[in-house]
Amino acid sequence: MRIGTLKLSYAADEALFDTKVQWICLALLGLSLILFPFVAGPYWIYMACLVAINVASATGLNILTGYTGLVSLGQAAFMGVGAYTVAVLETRVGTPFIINLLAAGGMTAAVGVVFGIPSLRVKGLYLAIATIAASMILHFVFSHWDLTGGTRGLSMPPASLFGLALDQPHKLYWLIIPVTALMVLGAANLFRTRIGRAFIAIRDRDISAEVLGIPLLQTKLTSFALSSFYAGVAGGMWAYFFRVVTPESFPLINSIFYLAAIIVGGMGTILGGILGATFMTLVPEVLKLVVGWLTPWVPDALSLLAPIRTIVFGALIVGFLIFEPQGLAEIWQRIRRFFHLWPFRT
Amino acid sequence: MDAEILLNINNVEVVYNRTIQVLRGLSLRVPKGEIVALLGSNGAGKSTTLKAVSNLLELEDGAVTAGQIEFDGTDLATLTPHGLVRRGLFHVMEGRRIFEDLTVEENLTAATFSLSGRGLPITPFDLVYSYFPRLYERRKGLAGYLSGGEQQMLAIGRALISKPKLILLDEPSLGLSPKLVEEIFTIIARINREQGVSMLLVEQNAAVAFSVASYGYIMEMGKVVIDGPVERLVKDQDVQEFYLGLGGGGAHKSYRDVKHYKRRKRWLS
Amino acid sequence: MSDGLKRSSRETASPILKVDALSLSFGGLRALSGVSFEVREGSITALIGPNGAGKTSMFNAISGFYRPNTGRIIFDGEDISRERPPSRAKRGLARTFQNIALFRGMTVLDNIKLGRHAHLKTNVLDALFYRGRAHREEMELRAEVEERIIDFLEIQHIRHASVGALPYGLQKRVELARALAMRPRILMLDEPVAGMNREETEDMARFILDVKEEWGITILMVEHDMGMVMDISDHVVVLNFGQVIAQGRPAEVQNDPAVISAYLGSGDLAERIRKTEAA
Amino acid sequence: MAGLALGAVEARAQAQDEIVLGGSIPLTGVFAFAGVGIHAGIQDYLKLVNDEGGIKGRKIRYVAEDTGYKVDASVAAFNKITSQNKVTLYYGDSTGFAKTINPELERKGTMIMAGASFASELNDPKKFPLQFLPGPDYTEMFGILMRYIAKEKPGASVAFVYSDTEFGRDPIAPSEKLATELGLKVAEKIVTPPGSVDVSTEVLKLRRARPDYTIFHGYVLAPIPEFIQQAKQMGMQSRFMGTFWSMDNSMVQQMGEAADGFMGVMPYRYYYDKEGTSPMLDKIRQMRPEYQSTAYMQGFLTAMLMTEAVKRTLDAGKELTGTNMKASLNTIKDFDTGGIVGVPVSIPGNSLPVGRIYRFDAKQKQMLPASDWIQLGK
Amino acid sequence: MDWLYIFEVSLAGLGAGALYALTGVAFVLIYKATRVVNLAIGEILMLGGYVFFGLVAGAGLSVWAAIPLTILAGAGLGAVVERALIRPMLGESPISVFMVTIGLGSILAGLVELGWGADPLRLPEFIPNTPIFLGEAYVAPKVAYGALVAALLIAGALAALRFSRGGVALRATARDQGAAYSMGIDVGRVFSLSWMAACATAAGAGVIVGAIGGISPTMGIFGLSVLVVVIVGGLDSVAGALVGGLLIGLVEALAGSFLGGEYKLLATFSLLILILMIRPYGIFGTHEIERL
Repeated sequence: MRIGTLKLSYAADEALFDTKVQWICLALLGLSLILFPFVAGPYWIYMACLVAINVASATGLNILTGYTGLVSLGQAAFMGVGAYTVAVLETRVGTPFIINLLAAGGMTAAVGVVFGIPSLRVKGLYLAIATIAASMILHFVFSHWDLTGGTRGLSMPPASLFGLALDQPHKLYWLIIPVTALMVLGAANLFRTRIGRAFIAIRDRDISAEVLGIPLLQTKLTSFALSSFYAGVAGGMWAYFFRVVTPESFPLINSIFYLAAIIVGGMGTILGGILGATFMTLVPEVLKLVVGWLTPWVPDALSLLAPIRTIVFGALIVGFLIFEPQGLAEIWQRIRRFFHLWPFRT
Repeated sequence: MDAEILLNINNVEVVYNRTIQVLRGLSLRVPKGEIVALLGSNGAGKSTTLKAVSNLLELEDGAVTAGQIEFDGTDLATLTPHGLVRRGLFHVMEGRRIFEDLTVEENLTAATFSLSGRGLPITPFDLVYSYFPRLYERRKGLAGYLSGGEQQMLAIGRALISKPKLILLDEPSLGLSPKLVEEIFTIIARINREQGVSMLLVEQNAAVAFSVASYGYIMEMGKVVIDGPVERLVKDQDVQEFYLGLGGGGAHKSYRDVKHYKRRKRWLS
Repeated sequence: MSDGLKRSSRETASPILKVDALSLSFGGLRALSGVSFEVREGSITALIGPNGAGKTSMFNAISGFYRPNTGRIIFDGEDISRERPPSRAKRGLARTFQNIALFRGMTVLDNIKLGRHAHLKTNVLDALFYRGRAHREEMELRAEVEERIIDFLEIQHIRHASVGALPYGLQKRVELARALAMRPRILMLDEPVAGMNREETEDMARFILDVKEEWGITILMVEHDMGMVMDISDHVVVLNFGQVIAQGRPAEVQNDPAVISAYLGSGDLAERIRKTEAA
Repeated sequence: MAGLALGAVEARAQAQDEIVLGGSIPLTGVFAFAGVGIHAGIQDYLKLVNDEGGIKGRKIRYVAEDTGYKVDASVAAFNKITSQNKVTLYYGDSTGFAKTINPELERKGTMIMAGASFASELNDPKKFPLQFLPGPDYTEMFGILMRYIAKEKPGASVAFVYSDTEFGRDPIAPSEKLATELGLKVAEKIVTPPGSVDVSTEVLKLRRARPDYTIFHGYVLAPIPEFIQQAKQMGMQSRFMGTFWSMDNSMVQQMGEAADGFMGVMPYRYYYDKEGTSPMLDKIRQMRPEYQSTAYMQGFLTAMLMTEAVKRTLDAGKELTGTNMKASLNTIKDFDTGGIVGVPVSIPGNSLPVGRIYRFDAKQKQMLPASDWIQLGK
Repeated sequence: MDWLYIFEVSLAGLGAGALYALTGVAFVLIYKATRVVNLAIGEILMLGGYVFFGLVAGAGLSVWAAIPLTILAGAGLGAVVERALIRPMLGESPISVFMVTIGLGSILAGLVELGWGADPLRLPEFIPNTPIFLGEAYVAPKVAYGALVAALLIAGALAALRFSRGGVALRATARDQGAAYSMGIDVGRVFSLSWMAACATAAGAGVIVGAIGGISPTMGIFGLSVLVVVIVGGLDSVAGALVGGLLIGLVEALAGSFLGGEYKLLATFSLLILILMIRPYGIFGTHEIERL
């Protein structure tokens, strides 16, 4: 049964986390994120960082696709812009990583706006295809420009904080997790204000949005810029994490991955981006483990891994779209509702 | 209404999007060989009634939630939209809905699918052309380039192809000049008489509808409010008032006089 | 207020909206030809006519979706024919849609808040951090929406509900609420009571009257419910085949032969069909 | 979830004296054919070593991850494997990977690395102090081919056909220079996108250049056979040549008609090569009765050279650091590979500059030697 | 300027373009009837190549028996996909359906890799390989015969759409589903048949494409070029697919030979962006007016 839901001020009613229980959960989550690196093994810290980077990027794509309804298949390429920006700044200029990350976001936002311009003329599928074109063109630039190191790409030194090199996942963890948390919080805030509402309005019915005084192009480009900013920062973190940036690091399939992540997680909910990115990042790892267990019995089990991963990836997209179009976030809500009523109704 | 009943709509309710109720217990009948007019203001549910009959509601996220519709003795709920057409129930939809990028002839060809599975031969389109000679002249042209009146003719012509028992006609006069309306309704009457086809005619133009129909229903808010043979309806003074609200009379309560109620409540969820 | 008084005030008030010889066609099909009429400040003006007469096209032209081929739209003395919908909205032109254009993915509250979009100033950076201006603006907006609009339209109980799940009548009311949040000078209602039963229609009629009288907002509406139109409008414009065939006070329009024939069809025509038939 | 945690624990409970050979192996993707062979070769050699008690009693454990032949996946695998194991030896799968991981390798300083790449740039002990190539680099391969050409037909014109990848572009610039030195003419350079299917336009370009020899580089199989076939149909007389990765017997056989006369450079002996004594080849044939690819030989030899470096380091009583192992590796002189390479080998710098020209014989369906073993720099 | 060379390159480009066009027609067929943008078309084409390979190399059938079987298998796949994946998505947003096809593509690519491995394979030779010369210009025989077959099939598809009763049903359904139902057209069957026809065509195209360049699990990338083709031509226009296919083939060939192979994709996708900006609905596509 839900308790403590009576609210007496507008501020309380507009808060992101509005019940005591939610605050407790949030505190627990925060605490466990802080304690995590002290108890988990290196592999888990490694995975946590990877998940966080993907959460940041998926949240960005969710702003654009889930909330604004503009489908993009360019998120990975945009991450590439951010990663290269960080790599170039780190190797050639040597600016501190916070500046580099912000620059990565800014640069990517600018690129995103340029490739968002077709949204002036086209939407829906056509836009999705335009973003495919954008990622092809970006890939070409990455692999043929001297500044980006051509097909070889760039490798870069680790980020450093007060002279300490953040060269291991358990050190980078303290950079990646807070940045991602901030970004997710920012996205959640966004949808409490006019900007976020305008995005949703455009998604739901762009014509009536116009009647309400929402300029379509400007708002769509804002969404593109924001989403790309997120991709850029995520790409920057990616660069610090892998310290190698190559054109092949950001293929089209990764863009599909992020789109799949928000579909599986739940389009247009902040929680969806988090759950989806986490789930989709962990599934291949779980598969790897399963295949590892099979190795003694199935010859060449390892070589089956890639095709199985590809199949499962496709099947997850198809399965969620057909059977659970609202995604994991909806499943989560269902569980929550169940416990709100529990034990009075089961 | 002693003739054999071809279409029997019984207490039907229709809801769109699971929220908006449009039909609220509508009943009507179409006897064999006759034209029945269904009149009513906009939003009364006339088009919805026709779509419910031809099973096309689903395409617009609508559903029959109660009641029963029988055509020629069969419960319609068991039939697919195209299966229904192939049993001789043809719906000429509002706005004509011709295939604009097909030629006139191809539009008629499309309608021949209504003959599938009925053991009826696909005959040349002579019958259609005999009613609408203008279509013959333009048979090779794209239907999209036809004038509004010609498009309406084509829409009715497609119905003729299907050798129907019952045609549902949705606002054939819509957007047409009086002269064209006259022409088309004259032909509608001829088709009814010569081919023995029954028709359920939805119209806003009551006078024109009454000129060809034998029986009329007037609906408002999703149900029938008045019905009767046309001769009687025409003479009925209430008819105009009731469904157009023109010339307020009787115990009419003005909307201006509705009372205000105000409540105040301060908690937020 | 007596009838006489009201009439004189209506005639002295200046037109807030003027449609001047407007023509509009789509690929050769004429939707409007040379339509002119005026909406006086503080009035309720109704636009009526049979299906396909061009009423919704007229609305779309006024709100800026369609660009007229010829003619002008003058709002508050300025020609706005070339403006995009958002800038028209900023000037105080609000509208609702025939088939309800609410944002189904949002709550009632957020839908209403959207009405104020153009008047708020929060930028992206404020929004991400939700501090300072963003927070202040949101709280002020919330207070206004709650205390003026939600109370007025009596939709407190559904403020957190998702719009998609609401019954039709309430959705219509929420759409009205959203339009009011725009602080409009003129409110265009496209079939505000279509599909409503008598009771819901009564509620809506009262809201419309209150909006005019208490909020001082001019109203232009398209409506088919003649009962309501005739009861609450100050001025009625009748369209048929994209042309104005009559306009005036409800009582005048009601008895205009052209209007009766447009709605009922001409008796002559029916007569002729019958004759050909008999022959 | 419990299983996942178990995996992590397992990784930390690694035996202290074990030596770990990590690998970013392309078991899937466009390079899978090679990866599978390499994987088996490494495993087989380590099995031989471990069966004999390991190196000074220390077993060698092989930890590999599939990369799909993608640089970022290779890097991810590297990060993952090295963060969970104390890795001493590493096998990398591509030129891109070898180049990009180098700074990290130097920073760590705990391992030496070799791999599937024979990139020329890697053959520089100053820039890549902890890596080596278990064969000649690509430029050296081109060199061996062009020396052969210069001898057979002085002043001949040559065309380079290569893929638009790090792998493909690697030897082109230095080889152009070398061609001039050798008095050969580079008639045309054709870049194709990797994995391209329809090469009709490229063939037209090739025909216009009318080269006496065409060297393909940066491919595994496609689109070489299509190239050759169309070129032959057009009546071109060019001789077609390839570098290591397109020289495997089964690959060449797949070229069908186009295979006849296809030539290339190969640093190892083929599985079926019975010439002379070759104890290691015998062991391989014993373990695996069916044909093993040249990629297998590459993996096998890499593991052999790596363990040799470890052995020599331990023998010298030194710690297993990258620098120490690399120094031990460079002490390898006239080393007998048990017949994997036809002559005793030395690793003076980063590569093993030896190779031989083979030509495909359509009747025997085998690659047959067309030259003697050529040792560069000797 | 070497005109002969340009001519030869253009011919080669047009030959490749004919295959783009053929696959594009398959794409358009599905889009026209069901409004589904089928991004899995490249993978279906790939599967066609593999099925053919399996029948010939695996089951030992003769080439001429394998081709019709492959096409049949394509039709079967189309029927299954339509019924199992597309029908349940009726009424969902086009983007969701589009993503379903992406998922399908991934599944098919995985299955092929699982079955036949990741290595590229070569199809058995069955196209005559006597060189063809148009005047002095050489055309690769495989490309020439492939283009010829593609041309015949496209002509057949155009004729069927234009003149057959089924073609009328398909075009009617494409124009207005509701109205098609009211004509007695079994819209579900039209959907199903169009998927079958399209997948059969794609599978057939896969055999030709595979015969020219070999088959591999990454062959689905062909679908991306086809996507460009149909966007340029107009998603719902068969004629557009034809013109778009030839145009893209030509652009790729010219870009490839005068700029270098790495510029092929760049050229086509830049063209795509350009077309989207100036003619968003393609050269021949229908511009749909949005209703309020």
